[in-house]
Amino acid sequence: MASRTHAGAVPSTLPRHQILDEQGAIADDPLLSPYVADVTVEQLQHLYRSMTAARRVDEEGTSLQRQGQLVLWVPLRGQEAAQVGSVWPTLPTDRIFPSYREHAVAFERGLAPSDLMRLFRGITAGGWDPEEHNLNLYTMVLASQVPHAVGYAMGTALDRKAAQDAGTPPETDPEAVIAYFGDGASTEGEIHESMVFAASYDAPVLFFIQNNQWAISVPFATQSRVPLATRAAGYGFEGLRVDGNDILGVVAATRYALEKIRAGEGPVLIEAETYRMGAHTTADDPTKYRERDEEEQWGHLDPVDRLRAHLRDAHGVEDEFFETVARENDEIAQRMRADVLAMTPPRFEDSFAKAYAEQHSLVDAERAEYLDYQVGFAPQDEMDTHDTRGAGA
Amino acid sequence: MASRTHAGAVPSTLPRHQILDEQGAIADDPLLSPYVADVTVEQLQHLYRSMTAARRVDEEGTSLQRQGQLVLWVPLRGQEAAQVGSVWPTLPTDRIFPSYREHAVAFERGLAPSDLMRLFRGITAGGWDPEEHNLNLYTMVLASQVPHAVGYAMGTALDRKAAQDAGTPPETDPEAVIAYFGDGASTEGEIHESMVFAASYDAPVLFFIQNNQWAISVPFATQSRVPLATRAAGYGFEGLRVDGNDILGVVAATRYALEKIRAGEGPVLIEAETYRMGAHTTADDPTKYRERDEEEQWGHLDPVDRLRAHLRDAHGVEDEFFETVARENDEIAQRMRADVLAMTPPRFEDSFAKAYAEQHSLVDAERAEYLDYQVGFAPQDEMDTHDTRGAGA
Amino acid sequence: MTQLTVAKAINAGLARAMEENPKVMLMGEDIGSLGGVYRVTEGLKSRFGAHRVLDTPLGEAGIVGTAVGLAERGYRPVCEIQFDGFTFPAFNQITTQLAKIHARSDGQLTVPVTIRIPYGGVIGSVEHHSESPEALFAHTAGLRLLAPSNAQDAYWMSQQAIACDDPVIIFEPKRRYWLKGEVDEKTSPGDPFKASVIREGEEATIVAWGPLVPVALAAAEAAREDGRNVEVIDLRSLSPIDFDTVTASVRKTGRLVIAHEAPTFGGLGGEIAARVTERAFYSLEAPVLRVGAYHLPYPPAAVEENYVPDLDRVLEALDRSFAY
Amino acid sequence: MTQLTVAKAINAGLARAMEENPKVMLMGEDIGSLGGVYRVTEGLKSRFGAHRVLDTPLGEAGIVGTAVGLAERGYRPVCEIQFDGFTFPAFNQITTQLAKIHARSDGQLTVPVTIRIPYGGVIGSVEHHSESPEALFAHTAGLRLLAPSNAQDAYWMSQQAIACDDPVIIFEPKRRYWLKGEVDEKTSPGDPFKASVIREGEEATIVAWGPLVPVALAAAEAAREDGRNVEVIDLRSLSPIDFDTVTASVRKTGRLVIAHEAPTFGGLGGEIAARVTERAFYSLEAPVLRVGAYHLPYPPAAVEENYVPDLDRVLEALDRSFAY
Ligand SMILES: Cc1ncc(C[n+]2csc(CCOP(=O)(O)OP(=O)(O)O)c2C)c(N)n1
Ligand SMILES: Cc1ncc(C[n+]2csc(CCOP(=O)(O)OP(=O)(O)O)c2C)c(N)n1
Ligand SMILES: [Mg+2]
Ligand SMILES: [Mg+2]
Repeated sequence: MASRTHAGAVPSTLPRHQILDEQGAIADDPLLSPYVADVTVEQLQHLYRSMTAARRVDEEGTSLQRQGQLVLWVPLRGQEAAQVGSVWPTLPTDRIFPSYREHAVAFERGLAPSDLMRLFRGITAGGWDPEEHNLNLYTMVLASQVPHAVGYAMGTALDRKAAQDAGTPPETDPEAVIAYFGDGASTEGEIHESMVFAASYDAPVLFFIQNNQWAISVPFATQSRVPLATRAAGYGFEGLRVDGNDILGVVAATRYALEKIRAGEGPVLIEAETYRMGAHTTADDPTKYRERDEEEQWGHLDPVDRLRAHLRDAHGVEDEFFETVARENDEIAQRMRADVLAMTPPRFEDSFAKAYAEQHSLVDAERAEYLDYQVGFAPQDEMDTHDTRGAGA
Repeated sequence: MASRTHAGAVPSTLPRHQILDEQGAIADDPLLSPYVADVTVEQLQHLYRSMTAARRVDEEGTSLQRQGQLVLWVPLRGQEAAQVGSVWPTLPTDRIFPSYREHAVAFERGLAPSDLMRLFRGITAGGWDPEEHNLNLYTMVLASQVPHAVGYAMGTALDRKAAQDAGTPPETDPEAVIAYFGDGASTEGEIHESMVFAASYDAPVLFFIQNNQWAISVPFATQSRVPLATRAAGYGFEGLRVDGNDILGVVAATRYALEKIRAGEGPVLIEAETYRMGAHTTADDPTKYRERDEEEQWGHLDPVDRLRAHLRDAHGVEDEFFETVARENDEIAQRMRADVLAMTPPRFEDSFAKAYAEQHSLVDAERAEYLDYQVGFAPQDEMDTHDTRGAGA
Repeated sequence: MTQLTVAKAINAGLARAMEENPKVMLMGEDIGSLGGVYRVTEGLKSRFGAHRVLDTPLGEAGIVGTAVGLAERGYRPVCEIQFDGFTFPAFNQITTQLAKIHARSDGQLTVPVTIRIPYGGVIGSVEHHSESPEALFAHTAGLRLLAPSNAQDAYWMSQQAIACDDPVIIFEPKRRYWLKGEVDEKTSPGDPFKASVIREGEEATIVAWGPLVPVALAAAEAAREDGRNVEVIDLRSLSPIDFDTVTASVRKTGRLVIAHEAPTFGGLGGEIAARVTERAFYSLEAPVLRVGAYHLPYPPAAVEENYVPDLDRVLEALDRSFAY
Repeated sequence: MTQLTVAKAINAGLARAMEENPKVMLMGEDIGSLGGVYRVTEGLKSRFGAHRVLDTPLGEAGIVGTAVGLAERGYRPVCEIQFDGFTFPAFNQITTQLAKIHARSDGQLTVPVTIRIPYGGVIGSVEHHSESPEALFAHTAGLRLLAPSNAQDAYWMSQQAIACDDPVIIFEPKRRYWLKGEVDEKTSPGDPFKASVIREGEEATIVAWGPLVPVALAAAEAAREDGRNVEVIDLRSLSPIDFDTVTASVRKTGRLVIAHEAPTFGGLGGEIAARVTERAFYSLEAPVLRVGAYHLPYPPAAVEENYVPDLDRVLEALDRSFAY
């Protein structure tokens, strides 16, 4: 029923921005090129490092999961430019609200790869202190983090107003907030309410959509007839459509958006067109729903290959650099693996302290019951003989 | 905080359609005028009748509520052109999903005014058989009826496909569906999901928004920076912005939209810009939140006055016609009043038969308990002495 | 001491919280210029400014969802849901986000959001304006639920909810908004999560909350005329529930009737009955009896008084209890 | 008679319903080409076509909301919610619309929508993938709730839910999807809203449903080794609940333990305990005991087995019951 051709479709007139073309050559983009004119080769090398480190850690995540060391892993391969390019231009004071695949975003914010793995090892639903890197936790219920980002952004604006009212000199770089979500999540009603609220309150928030063409097995065409960036105009703010595998295009679009946002012009939406090269998660099998052909086609648009070509061709960066980076990345992955293997599960009784911030009579009572009950089971082994897990699953 | 000027706003470029101008003269609209070229003076008179009858019944509703004969009334004054103009072009086979203020829509579909009043008399949450006039029930949870409309429309398309597959000759006028909602409801997430689904499945549905400028006390500017018709482009379908107090403009826009929809081109959105001249409901006091000035300004744009002027000036319709209509409307209102006063409350015990379509053990048990319990209370009067209602409220 | 209606007491409580803490802010539909459809927030926008009293766009998920973000930023948002029946568009944000963020973050994030829900029936209104959905929130860990029944609690619980670092939902008994009562603005009445024995008795206990507390008191009065001495407990907090107070009472009286406006089936009465029976099994002279609404959607106004428990149904349950 | 897993039995049940009635259609995220993340709908899209097996856009409110409209048009949509924890975006449509339309229309509209929710924990997954929200739906009149625990029920209940003119939510025990069992495709097993005594006993009764039924049976087995003869009831229907069967059993055994995966507080166990205590007060040798999860958000996979009731906790409750 959800046909890909729609007789009544009104096509989008939004341009698609690109700065680094498929071969890694610079393509001029009148609006956005100025925003990356100052990017140095060292910075490009940094971006390359970040993208490839994320890719390497991602591979290690899949392998750890296969070995039973993680309960699940969510591959990001293919989306490195979209992620690194959008977070690199942020300031430490900006708050980031990821979805659940933004590993490269997290690492670029300074999170240690192993911190991220706690969640996927099944020992916490969080894993890091959101304040430390101004990086919120992953959120599994699609779209739910987006109104939080808008509210947080409203709060920064309120703080700014309070400071102004108090006569404090204005910050030079007002805070911005980024909300990440995917093409599938864009359909959730909470995304819409988020956009309405953001527009209404001029919230300093960037809606950053990674359109990786798939929501598990469902192709983008099921979610929308037109690029998602087109939606922004319906709320009266700007939407940009950018080649998401083009690191410079993403950096430029993000800088352009953040500039507007910091200037108090309210929300902006960026849709980065990219591709999920791997499985949705380690529990997924893409051969069930998509063609090898399509994967190969997108393989030619790989964001890492493209940046490598650009570094080589335009800046004469030599093999040695790439080899060194590969070695460093292996080390990062090995360290992460070692850290993961060393992680110990939490004690269940600690859960009782986490549900509420303040004392709670029922939780206290149940904690006491649990501890009492546990006393009946020492040693641990005895418990396991009664365990029914796996009987059915 | 929700300021009405937004530094970063991207204005809408959508034109505003109008055919009957503020003085009741014909203004040419290149796109839409052809759609009302064939409207006869008799038809205009019919439209006038419908609009004024609805207005008259509306007044009676307020008065009945004041006299304690209704639990609530929801005035429609000001929105007669938007309502009558959008439903008049429909076919009996089209299914209508109203919100809760669409009284003129309901009457034009053939519903007796008193049928509508059952709900407001507090004796049912429905009041009529949705199949009889292909008119769904009022829905109090804002926006909730809109996905139903989309699903129903998907169903008509599925039926059409099944008929085709079975070799049945195609209908000449494929069914269309209209979903009514307001400017306030447009913010609800379910509206967004409805639009995504409709676009994805090419559902033959018209989203008809009456933007009456207010959601209770909240002005339209809080919901959106731009006209709501602008949203349609973000889903890849057409959105039209029309003067909602211009009966011909609304008829033309609706005909245009229904033509596309019947042709299988999927959803269309119409935003009719109108004004709620009265209170939100009989429980509301608009003086708390809006200026007399604004009400007066919109008073000059009154849809009934405008059509009356047009009928007089362009078609030489004389006073006698208007006087006759006024008399007839009084009769309609009187009949409605009499019918309302004659309505008897339901028996509570009948509620037990309505919760489920099929036999239900708990409902059966509770019904029996209730009847048993009631046996202890004859006569009725004795019960009332223990009644605490009104103690607080 | 001041005489205030429940609505005015909430208003005063909110105002005081806003005065004392600049991070407290109000959000909701029509709460600003209009002062809310029940006028509970009347005057607060002009007093504290449009940046602290937000007339939001019309989306409940947006209201609660942005409140979560504001709370993470250090604010203490108080969201009004206009009517009980319109809480459900925000159900995902409340259940999967607001309730779980503290646990998800291993305690690193707190989200002190207060949600005010005018709730309950017998107000002669239309569909979705008379619901009692408290059980749908009590089951979810991470939330706290308060149900003031009088002006004093309304005044203080509003402030205590805001001051609490956990999310708190306040079920405001809308049919009692105009009930007047004494408010002691000086002395905080202590723990809001404790039940209160508001009438002592020896022969049976009635537990009620919110709008049914006056009904429970009236039933105890009526029972006294029949020579029965009935204790009444205003439960006050629906999550956590103060089982100690209820159990102690039942150990004394041996009989318990629980009355709530929500349908009996799956309502909080079951939880209370089960737990009290477990804790006071040998003290019970009769099974715990519940008086709630029927397993039907809230009916039209014309017949709502047959649906919601009233004095007679509570008395009838007492009689049944005494018959054991 | 065929041996099928629970997942395959549902698949076969859906297929048969689709064969027998062209108005039956499936809707959900990833249910088409992928066959659902649990492969429950595998092969149905290629067999019945994309117009009858809809890979929908990613919005749960949209899925249930359009299903309501399709039902009003005469279809019988079966919606899959991908995981228990993602039901909540559709909560408004389920609670205020789907459940109430029949009553709202004074019986003129029927909305035979089936919602399939793979539910429950102990699958070693991440947050929101292991919830047991049945109590959040049971409280709402207008809905029916089924919880198959085995392949035979999975096969038949799918079809019975679809055939029912009321909305039905099926809680599918996802950790038992690969549990094999006999399916009799010939004879319909009768009323799906009746509980089933799956093991007879005289000294105590255990009531369980869905994923905990095998645990309850194992507990009865273990108790037998201690010389205790325990009856086990598979509740099967969570709304309505077959109190007659449970009460009759308790009248016989005098002791009842209820086990469910959902948190105890506010869970369905309270409803059952309260009602059975009311109906079998003089038969009870001990208070009805409940074994559920704690009042905490579902914890990380590493410790989930301490959270969800297991054999030991059921046995411990039996012991406590016998100790009275
Ligand atoms: C509310 C909700 N519904 C369903 C799911 C199950 N689910 C997890 S990921 C996913 C697809 C998401 O697609 P998209 O938003 O494009 O992000 P991507 O996975 O492609 O990064 C689905 C359906 C969920 N997590 N939350
Ligand atoms: C989900 C939901 N939230 C809140 C309300 C309370 N409410 C009833 S009408 C209304 C304003 C609606 O405004 P709009 O959609 O513009 O329609 P109008 O009343 O102007 O016709 C509100 C907030 C509701 N009925 N449903
Ligand atoms: Mg995607
Ligand atoms: Mg309006």
